[in-house]
Amino acid sequence: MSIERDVAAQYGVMRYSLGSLLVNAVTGNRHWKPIWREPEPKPAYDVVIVGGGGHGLATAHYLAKEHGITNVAVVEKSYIGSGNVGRNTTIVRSNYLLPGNLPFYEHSMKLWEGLEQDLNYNAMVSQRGVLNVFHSDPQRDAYARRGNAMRLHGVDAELLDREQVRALVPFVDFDNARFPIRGGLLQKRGGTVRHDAVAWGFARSADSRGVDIIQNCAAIGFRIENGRVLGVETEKGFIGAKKVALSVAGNSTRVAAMAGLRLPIESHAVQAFVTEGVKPVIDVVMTFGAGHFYVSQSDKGGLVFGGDIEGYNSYAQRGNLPVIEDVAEGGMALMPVIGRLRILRSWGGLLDMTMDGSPIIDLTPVEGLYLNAGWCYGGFKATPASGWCFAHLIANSAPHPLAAAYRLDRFARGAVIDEKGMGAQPNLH
Amino acid sequence: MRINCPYCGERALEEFTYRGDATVTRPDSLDAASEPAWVDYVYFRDNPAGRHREHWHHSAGCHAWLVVTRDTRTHEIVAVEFAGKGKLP
Amino acid sequence: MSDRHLRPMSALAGLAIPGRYGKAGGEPGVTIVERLGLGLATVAARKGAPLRAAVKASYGVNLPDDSSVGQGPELSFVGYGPGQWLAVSESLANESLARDLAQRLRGLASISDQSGGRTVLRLSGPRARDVLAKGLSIDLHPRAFSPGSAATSTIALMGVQLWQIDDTPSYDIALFRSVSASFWRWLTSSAPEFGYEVTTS
Amino acid sequence: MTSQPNRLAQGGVIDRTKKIRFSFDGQKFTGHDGDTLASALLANGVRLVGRSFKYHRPRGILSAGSEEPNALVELRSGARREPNTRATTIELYDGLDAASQNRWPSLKFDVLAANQLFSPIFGAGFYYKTFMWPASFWEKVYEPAIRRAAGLGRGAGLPDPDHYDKVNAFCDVLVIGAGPAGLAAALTAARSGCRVILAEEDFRLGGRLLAERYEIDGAPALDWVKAAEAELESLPDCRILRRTTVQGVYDGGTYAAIERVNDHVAVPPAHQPRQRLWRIVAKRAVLAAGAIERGIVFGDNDRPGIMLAGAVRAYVNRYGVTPGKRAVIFADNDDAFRTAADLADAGVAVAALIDARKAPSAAAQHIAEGAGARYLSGAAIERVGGGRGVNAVEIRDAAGKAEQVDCDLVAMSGGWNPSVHLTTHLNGKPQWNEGLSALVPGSLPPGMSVAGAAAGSFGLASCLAEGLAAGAAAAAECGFAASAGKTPAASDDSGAASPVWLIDKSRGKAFVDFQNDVTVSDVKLAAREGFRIPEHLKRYTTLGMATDQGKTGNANGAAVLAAVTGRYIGAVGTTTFRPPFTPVAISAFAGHHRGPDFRPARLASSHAYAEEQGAMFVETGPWLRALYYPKRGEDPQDAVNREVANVRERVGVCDVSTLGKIDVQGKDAGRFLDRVYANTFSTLPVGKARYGLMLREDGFVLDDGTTARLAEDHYFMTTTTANAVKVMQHLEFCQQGLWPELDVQTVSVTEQWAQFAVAGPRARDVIQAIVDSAYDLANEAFPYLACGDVTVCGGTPGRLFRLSFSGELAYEIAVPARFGDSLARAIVEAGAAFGIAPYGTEALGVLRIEKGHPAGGELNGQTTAHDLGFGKMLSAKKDFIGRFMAAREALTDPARPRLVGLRPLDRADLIRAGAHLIPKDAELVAKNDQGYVTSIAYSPSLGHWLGLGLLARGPERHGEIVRAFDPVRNGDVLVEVRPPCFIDQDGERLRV
Ligand SMILES: Cc1cc2nc3c(=O)[nH]c(=O)nc-3n(C[C@H](O)[C@H](O)[C@H](O)COP(=O)(O)OP(=O)(O)OC[C@H]3O[C@@H](n4cnc5c(N)ncnc54)[C@H](O)[C@@H]3O)c2cc1C
Ligand SMILES: NC(=O)c1ccc[n+]([C@@H]2O[C@H](COP(=O)([O-])OP(=O)(O)OC[C@H]3O[C@@H](n4cnc5c(N)ncnc54)[C@H](O)[C@@H]3O)[C@@H](O)[C@H]2O)c1
Ligand SMILES: Cc1cc2nc3c(=O)[nH]c(=O)nc-3n(C[C@H](O)[C@H](O)[C@H](O)COP(=O)(O)O)c2cc1C
Ligand SMILES: [Zn+2]
Repeated sequence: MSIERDVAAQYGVMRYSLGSLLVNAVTGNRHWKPIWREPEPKPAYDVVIVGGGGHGLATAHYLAKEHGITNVAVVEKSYIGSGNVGRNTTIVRSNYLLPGNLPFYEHSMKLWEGLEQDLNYNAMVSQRGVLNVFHSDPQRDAYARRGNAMRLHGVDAELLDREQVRALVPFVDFDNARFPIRGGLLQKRGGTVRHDAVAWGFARSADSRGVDIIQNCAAIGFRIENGRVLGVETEKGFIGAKKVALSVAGNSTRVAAMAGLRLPIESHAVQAFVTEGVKPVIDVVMTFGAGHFYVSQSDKGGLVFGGDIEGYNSYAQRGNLPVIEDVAEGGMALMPVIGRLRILRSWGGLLDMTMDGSPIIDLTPVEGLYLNAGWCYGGFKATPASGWCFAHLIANSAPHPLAAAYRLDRFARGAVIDEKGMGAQPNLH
Repeated sequence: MRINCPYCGERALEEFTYRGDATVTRPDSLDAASEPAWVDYVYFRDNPAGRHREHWHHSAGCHAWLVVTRDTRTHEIVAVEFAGKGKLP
Repeated sequence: MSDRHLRPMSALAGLAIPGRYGKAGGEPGVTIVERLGLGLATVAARKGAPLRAAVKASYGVNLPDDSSVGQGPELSFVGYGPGQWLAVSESLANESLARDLAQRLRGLASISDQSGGRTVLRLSGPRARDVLAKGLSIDLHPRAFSPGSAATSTIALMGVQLWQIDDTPSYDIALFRSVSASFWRWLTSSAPEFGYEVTTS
Repeated sequence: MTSQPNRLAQGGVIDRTKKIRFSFDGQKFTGHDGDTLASALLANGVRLVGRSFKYHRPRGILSAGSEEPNALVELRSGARREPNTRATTIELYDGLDAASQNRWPSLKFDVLAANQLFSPIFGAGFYYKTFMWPASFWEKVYEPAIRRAAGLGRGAGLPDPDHYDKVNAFCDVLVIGAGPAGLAAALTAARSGCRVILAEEDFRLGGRLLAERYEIDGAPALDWVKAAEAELESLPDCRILRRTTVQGVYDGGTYAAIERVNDHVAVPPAHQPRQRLWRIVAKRAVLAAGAIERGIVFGDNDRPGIMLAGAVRAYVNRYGVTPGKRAVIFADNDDAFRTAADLADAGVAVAALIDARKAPSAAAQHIAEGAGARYLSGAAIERVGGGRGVNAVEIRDAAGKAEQVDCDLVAMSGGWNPSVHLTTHLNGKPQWNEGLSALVPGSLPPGMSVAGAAAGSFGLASCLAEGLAAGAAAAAECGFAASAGKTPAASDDSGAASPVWLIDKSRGKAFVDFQNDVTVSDVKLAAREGFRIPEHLKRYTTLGMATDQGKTGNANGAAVLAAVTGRYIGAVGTTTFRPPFTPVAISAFAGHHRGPDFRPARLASSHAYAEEQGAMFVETGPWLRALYYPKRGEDPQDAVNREVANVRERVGVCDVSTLGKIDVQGKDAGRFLDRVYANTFSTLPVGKARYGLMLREDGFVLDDGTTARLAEDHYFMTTTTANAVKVMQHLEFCQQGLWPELDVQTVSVTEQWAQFAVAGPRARDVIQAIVDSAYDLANEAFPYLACGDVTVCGGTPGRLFRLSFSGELAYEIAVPARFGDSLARAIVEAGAAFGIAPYGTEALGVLRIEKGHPAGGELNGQTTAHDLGFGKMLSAKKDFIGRFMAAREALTDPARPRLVGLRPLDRADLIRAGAHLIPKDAELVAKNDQGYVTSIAYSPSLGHWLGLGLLARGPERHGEIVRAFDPVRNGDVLVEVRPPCFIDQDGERLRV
């Protein structure tokens, strides 16, 4: 704590509190300081993290806070938060099925629960509950299997019948549906987190601990000598590093290729949508079980929703019309009360789809080069745990137990973590 | 996106089903030494940003499997041909 | 053995009821009739077999290489894929078409009877194009699609094979039997704007 | 109050003979045909229309188009209520009923206006810095309060009652926008004979020409518009879409447009949609979307009565409405000062022309004289008087002298921004143009060109010229002979602005983004805190994130950011425009596909019969299948028990037509099947069927089913209902992609055959009564797994298979689907003597579980052949899909969960699918989780529940007692591990 203050003082970070808010208000808000510096890269660091998204910034935060490694740079090709952390539908949950995933995502959930205090930044972690509705007996049993797995891992899960679902979301179509709702799986601790604030909060905290956050500085190559990484070539010149950590989400294969690595990953686009702001409509996060539609309402009042991924390799960060129609159809089938609400914006992100739908946190064949990738469309909820485990891996060159299943060699061995049972077909996960 | 099927002509995206990288070739499963080749074939991809040769199925049309050459940054399609030996029967 | 003979049943039984619907007054924008009793069969060419010649010889039809209709006296071949056609016939009704094809094209093509598996509707009238445009994403403008043109596509998420008959315009649409009722719901929610008539011939 | 006090006696394109009654906040007004709600409100002297998002500031009408940030209302009521609807785009219709939003208790007196006092606290991003203590308070206290305060209007809360259409349209040239440039482009393109679609957002063609007093060829510009409209109407392949906004640009020349077919009436007429989604495929597109005016950033610039100059001209010239009695013009470009002339000619007093530019403008000066108004250059408005509407402004002139001028209307203009939105949807980046001080189109979507104000050409003559040229060029690129022809005569003064972005000496809140209440101090604060990149500024302050997407605010925002960070505006960059161009109702994208029409329903040919029998149906994938056939008063479980017992003791019939059916033909058909199945089929004799297992290439199980050999070169394959489509696609890939050299043809015949399972000890009796007597069905002649063509009921061609899913003596009989209904009835009739009863999928499930056949619950994509006890089926002799990867240790590890049968130790107990399997005395924690229950059934035959499950080392543990733990349903029962098959292990019954 006291060390924290010193560092804070040294880097001039301000603690946020109602007090500081009022004091600044009366002094015309003239004394707020930048929440991160804009440093030029030093010649070398102990660790260079490539990618200033949620995971990269969280990794920097935990490296500094949990492992005392502060001689760290995060190089980001655009502005921090420009990637998926800033364009996702913000759902956090730990309602996973397989043992390889459950403990990891539950740890993430726990870190979310303490995040504001940890960061002294309000990321608006909102545990409003995540409800997945089902429409048939087999689907119910599959959710029961999942719910039971969660409970065995000490994760909260409730299986609701039709009437319990109705009580929770009375505006949903129960009477005129092609696929009537038969019940749902509810994780009350699940919810949403303000996406941008996650990037900013971790960045502010990392910066305050001495981490250099360098924007508009894409990694364009690696210096590797006899199997060991020596540093990163960037748009701002060479930056030496004892260790280099990749956390570039949708661009993992491109960046890894610079180090001569080939990955079990395809890049896919997925869209999201937001409607005009309206007074509260829906209080939980909800997922349709008979189509591609999931929705929550942002604190600003917009319904934020998404659907299926585009389905073809893409780096374009945008989508096409069929998915938009498919999503709207799903929305109208589930809750026709939203029909006259208007979509004000749609956008796309760039997903790292792996061959089994689960992520990779591992060492690479290149000594000193670490990989964090393959988060598919579910890595926002993973942000804190991913940073936590990746920091551990970087600090100790050994996997964190919670991420022990996320090794690269699992594909060759066949020890895949395939929640959906879709096989080696990334666009189906 | 619209794909110009060599049989049906130009059709809307929703008529097609995507499979993925068309440059990988299936090894011989009877050859015990082919393990690395198999792992590569089933799991590993170049995933280029740029020209990509990929399999699409015209599932709502003629049911032909196609090899489409497409730029993954712009979605511009530069070539479409039949899969396999690319011939009509 | 049971003495009762099996009676065929249309998948639109109880749905396609003759009458005038939707916008009242004037010409109906589109007229809808189900074509019953057609012989339908898929014809898939065997590798390297001289199918073309045989079809010409036995049916007097030039097999189309593209998705168009090869018209003959007793039947027509509607191209729906490379080396694949849907044979359609009035005279060789129902199963008899597949049987006939199997005999005359033995070893040259693989034949599958589809006479029970499709509902075939004929849509004709001045607004037929406008009705179809609500579900079919294929350009039916005379410059792009004319009598004898054919296409395999979807209408409102349902697979269809469609070919143009004449300039009225009239189109025959073959859909999978099991979705007939859903298709009818789409059709009867898309056509009323123009006024439509359901007839039996 | 007198009706329409601010309506001019003549002028404008409205029909004064048609009076239209409407109400706003319960008060009754009248307007005219051709009005928007905004013009009608102004005509009636209504200036205060809404309250702002955060500070609840009084807001009026800023613009006259879809860029409106302020005048948002709740339109209509009940199930048709539409929140946040722009008064400036609502066409007036009789009985229109609108209400203001985000105010309480009333629009005039709004309690939350007090928020303004706390604005220093409610500055940009304040919520990131607080509400953190105590942690538990966020969901319970802070968030609900924030959510209630946020969001402007209220949704309907009821299902949308209207109908929506989708239409596919194709053309050579799509012209977006019907102002001078668009009309000109459409003319040259359409004249060439190519197919043209002209889409116009407004309900009238003409664009700015409707709002201005321009002349073309010496006559009023609207004459030219009328002529152009008439000519376009007369051209056969030109389609004009009014009230149609092109919302998005997508790949392959695809454009999404929304036509508001019936938003200008109270309720859509019978048989008519409310809106239409046009999916337009165009070879070429001409973007002629015009330009959007921006305001000036000064204190209290959001007061009702302060409007965009172009909008003021629109209200005067197009609607014959005077938005005020005494006006002041505040602008930095000559174009805007023309407003003074228009106002003066309309009888509005013009107090002053305040030119923000240092250098005096002769043109402006001249206009001022004509309007009898003072002209001050290098001057600025520094203070605005009036609370709910401007009543005076304080002006500081070049010399620094301040004076107060009374006025109730301020027409402001900071210049124009070309409407570049649609040029950016495919990742195109607009470029800063110093001359115009605005962003102009950069790289364009393939096939798109830009003309007129959208391209940054503000002179009318150049708009016309560019339009004509663009239309001709587009047509030519589509292969049509087209010429631009000569450009009609028109003025060409392009009043480009030399902008004065920010009046920072001014007092009061200076708004950059009106709707989201983003002020200059918010931008300053954000910059101070490090949010200096426009994308960061946007996200931190929400600048440009409201329903207008910053159409009027973004440019000023970037300029202020540049100013406060001391950078050149061209260098600070910009944010990204995304579809849609204006907000689009979700219903419009869904169209027909909602409620029961969300997805098509596939019905088996015996559906009608099953309905008559009172069957309950269940959704299985795309199909609706009979679940069970309850007798009157019979509860579901009893019905299923009865159906199962009837199969075991007598005979039952079940429609199994939903199974995927595939004809596999050709001389290499056998070899082909050997490669797609894990086991061998080339050796299968004609007239026989065999169970087959398919793997994915990664070694896991894909699907299973029986395949019969009907002839040397003809196999008939069946797949599971769930995987029918997937398997067909897989076969086609293998055949076309992997082994094109094989002579094999695959055709789906799922729809062709109605197929019924007839199962039970008396099955042969029933089948014999159905199949024509020519066929010998004696056990020896037609043994288990035999198959062949038959005729039924006196000549109908059919196929007979002796297959058994139930484990009883059983057949599957198939006829062409159009006989399915009839055959179902015939079977039941013929079976009556033997006690036949139809059974549904529920009983089907029970029967197969009693027999231990894996199905959906076990074939879940996560299991291997070895898990399901099919390890021995994997042929070692041949190559087949999945062979290599299936052999990997991780897939054959005996410790994997493998298929077992389960029955409750206490036979009265209920087992549930989804329960996890845990050693009897082990602690109930994850590390002891050894598998789970995949399927369950109540077995009437055995008189207790039983199940199938996947259990670690299962086959080695028969006889062991484990726990089926089901906490989510409070289930926890002891079960005995057994072999999967519970009935007739040796399979004698199915062979009799
Ligand atoms: C539309 C959408 C909806 C989603 N919804 C959810 C959800 O509801 N719940 C959930 O849990 N997950 C969701 N996700 C997934 C989640 O957003 C991602 O898995 C997660 O954000 C990825 O981790 P990240 O934040 O580090 O990625 P990013 O934020 O993308 O960070 C990667 C960064 O690396 C940078 N970079 C790339 N290449 C280079 C280079 N060469 N040099 C330097 N920097 C580089 C990028 O610019 C980017 O800033 C969604 C994703 C999308 C697109
Ligand atoms: N002198 C100046 O400073 C100045 C500045 C701007 C414009 N102008 C004048 O305005 C006119 C510009 O002519 P123009 O034709 O280029 O533009 P315009 O503004 O006259 O017409 C554009 C039309 O496009 C429509 N539109 C915009 N976006 C659309 C969309 N997404 N879908 C469908 N329709 C859409 C608008 O409703 C409008 O009718 C000229 O008369 C010009 O002199 C002058
Ligand atoms: C949870 C969430 C809520 C959003 N809400 C809004 C919104 O209310 N208004 C808006 O204009 N954009 C909203 N956006 C979208 C962003 O403006 C932006 O499109 C997105 O971050 C992607 O960035 P890009 O469009 O600049 O590529 C939201 C995005 C997210 C992830
Ligand atoms: Zn095709």
